[in-house]
Amino acid sequence: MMNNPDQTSLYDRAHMQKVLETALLVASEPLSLHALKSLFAEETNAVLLNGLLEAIQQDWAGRGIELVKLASGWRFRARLEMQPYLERLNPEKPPRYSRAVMETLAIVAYRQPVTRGDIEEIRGVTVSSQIIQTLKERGWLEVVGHKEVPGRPELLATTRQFLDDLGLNALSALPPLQELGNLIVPSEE
Amino acid sequence: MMNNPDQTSLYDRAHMQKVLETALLVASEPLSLHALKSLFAEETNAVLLNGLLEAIQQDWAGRGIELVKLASGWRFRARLEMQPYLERLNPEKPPRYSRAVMETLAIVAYRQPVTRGDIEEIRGVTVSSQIIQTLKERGWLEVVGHKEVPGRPELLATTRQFLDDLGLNALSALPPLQELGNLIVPSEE
Amino acid sequence: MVSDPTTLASVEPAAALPTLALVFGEAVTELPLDLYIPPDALRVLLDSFEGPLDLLLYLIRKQNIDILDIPMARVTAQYMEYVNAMQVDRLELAAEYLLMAAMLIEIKSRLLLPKPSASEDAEANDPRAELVRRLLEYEQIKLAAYELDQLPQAGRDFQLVTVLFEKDLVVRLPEVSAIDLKTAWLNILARAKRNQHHKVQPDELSVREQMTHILKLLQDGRYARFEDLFDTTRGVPLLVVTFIAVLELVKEKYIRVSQDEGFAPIYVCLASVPDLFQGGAAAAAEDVNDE
Repeated sequence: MMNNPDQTSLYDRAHMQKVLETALLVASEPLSLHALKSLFAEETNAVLLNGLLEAIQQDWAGRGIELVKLASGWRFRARLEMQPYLERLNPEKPPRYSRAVMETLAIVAYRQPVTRGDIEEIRGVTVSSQIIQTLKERGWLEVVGHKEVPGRPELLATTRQFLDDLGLNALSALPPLQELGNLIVPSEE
Repeated sequence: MMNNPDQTSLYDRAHMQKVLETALLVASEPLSLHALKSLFAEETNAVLLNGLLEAIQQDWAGRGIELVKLASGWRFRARLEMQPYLERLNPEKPPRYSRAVMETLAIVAYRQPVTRGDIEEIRGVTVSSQIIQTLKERGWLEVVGHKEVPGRPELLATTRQFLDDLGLNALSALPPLQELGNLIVPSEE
Repeated sequence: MVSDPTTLASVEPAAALPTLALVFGEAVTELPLDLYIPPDALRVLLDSFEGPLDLLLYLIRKQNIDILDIPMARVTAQYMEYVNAMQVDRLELAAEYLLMAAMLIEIKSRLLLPKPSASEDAEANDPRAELVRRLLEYEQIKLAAYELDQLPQAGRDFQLVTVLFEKDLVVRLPEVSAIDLKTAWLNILARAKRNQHHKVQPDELSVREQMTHILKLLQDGRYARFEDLFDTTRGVPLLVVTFIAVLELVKEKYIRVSQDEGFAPIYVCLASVPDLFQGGAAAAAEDVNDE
């Protein structure tokens, strides 16, 4: 009589959708269609389930979590844009760069443009390519040329992004070194 | 200008509600008002937060999960009536505790802080360390001190998690003890 | 007093409860109805008691005895029957049960002694009082344990919601402040101080900054007009600094400056860029040309 495409009544559909949503919210793993079917005593078909899952997806559009279909099944997860808020709940200790990275960065920032050799001379130790790579990938160091000496070493300098990320509007806004030098050097042994 | 009782605009309220809901759905522990406040960079007040939490509660009325206020804060949980469905997903039910365990738990819950000796005195039998251990491992009992008598026995009390896991928001919400005390013959020593 | 219904009222729920079933699912419904216990059933039965108080309470409740007026002789006899049966195969449990037996017998014998004082004090001096207090206290806890077990428990009766939050989707990068750089430099200086032969002297920053600026302008092998290197809108000091930077870059062989002839445009390019001007390049640039 009713022009409902499948035999499942609207009431049943709403109830099934509620059960599905609850199971997906509670589950700690993605739930396969097979697992979702097992929620119901009665036989259900995949078409109906998929329809209900899509309805749930639409229900959650614009909210903080979303229903996604992964290889192993369906699961709810927090949307990426919620991350900044959620991280405030459990603030993790922010990762830190090693001393080697920081010193390399400081040398490039204050003495640019420099070659890796310059950095090694100042630090007194070899600088691993990985340190330079880390800082390049961060977008803080870039190659601005090559020194015309044998081997043509890269000339490294800091980037605009480096200044932006540190909230500086120019290199001259870095803490002045002259006073620092004075603070340190006078302690002649 | 607007006759909004507080200064928070409707848009902000909707956004805050979304963030709160997401955090509560994602959290693996109940979230205190204090924790919930930390979600927002700006200062928020408890009245506003409580209002939003109530709005979320209403939003979820009639659905499969509910937002409840427990001893250590707010958390979402599946409604009891969803359990039969959810059990089909994970047919292994956690076992019920034995009478010995439940009686020990009841003594600590209603008479805390108590020593093991106190428990034995009421139950009239030795309390095995395993019973205490089981309850400690569940996170329901903890040592809150030592009684200053020979042997310095541990003083046991129930934890917040015990209340949380039983859906209670305070010890006073425990089922009241039967008033058997009235029947006790006055024993004048 | 004993038959006063109001006094008993509050015990009613306890008595009305299926006391025998208060064993959290253990099979106690098969308890024998009378005191005779078939030996096979005894093992099951004893397992279902939580101790002497529980057994005693069972005997009292089963026979609807008024707990405030326990017929000591009868109850003690019944209790002893159980304990005797128990001693056969449950020796490790026996001690607590035997202690209770001794207590029951003591109470019974004290009841037999002539009452020293008037009948008003009879209640207060009732040797059964302490036993009754313990029985009631135990029963109260037993009921509370039952009630507690009826409360919905997380994991057993309801599930908690924990939606995935993929923290690792966005890698958190270390944050660095300008002060951190200063500190790093300080470390270098401190170390250099220990190794005297290294002389670490911070340069005038703005010259270095201009050097980087010029190198960036010349990237991709561009030729730049010398005058384009100078930002004339920011004052004379910057012009001077830029000029020093150019000299410094030439000295350090980073760039080449060339001019075809007098008063022709001066061009600047990276030292690595092939020289387009055969001949008339500036001397400084010529010198550094390795090719």
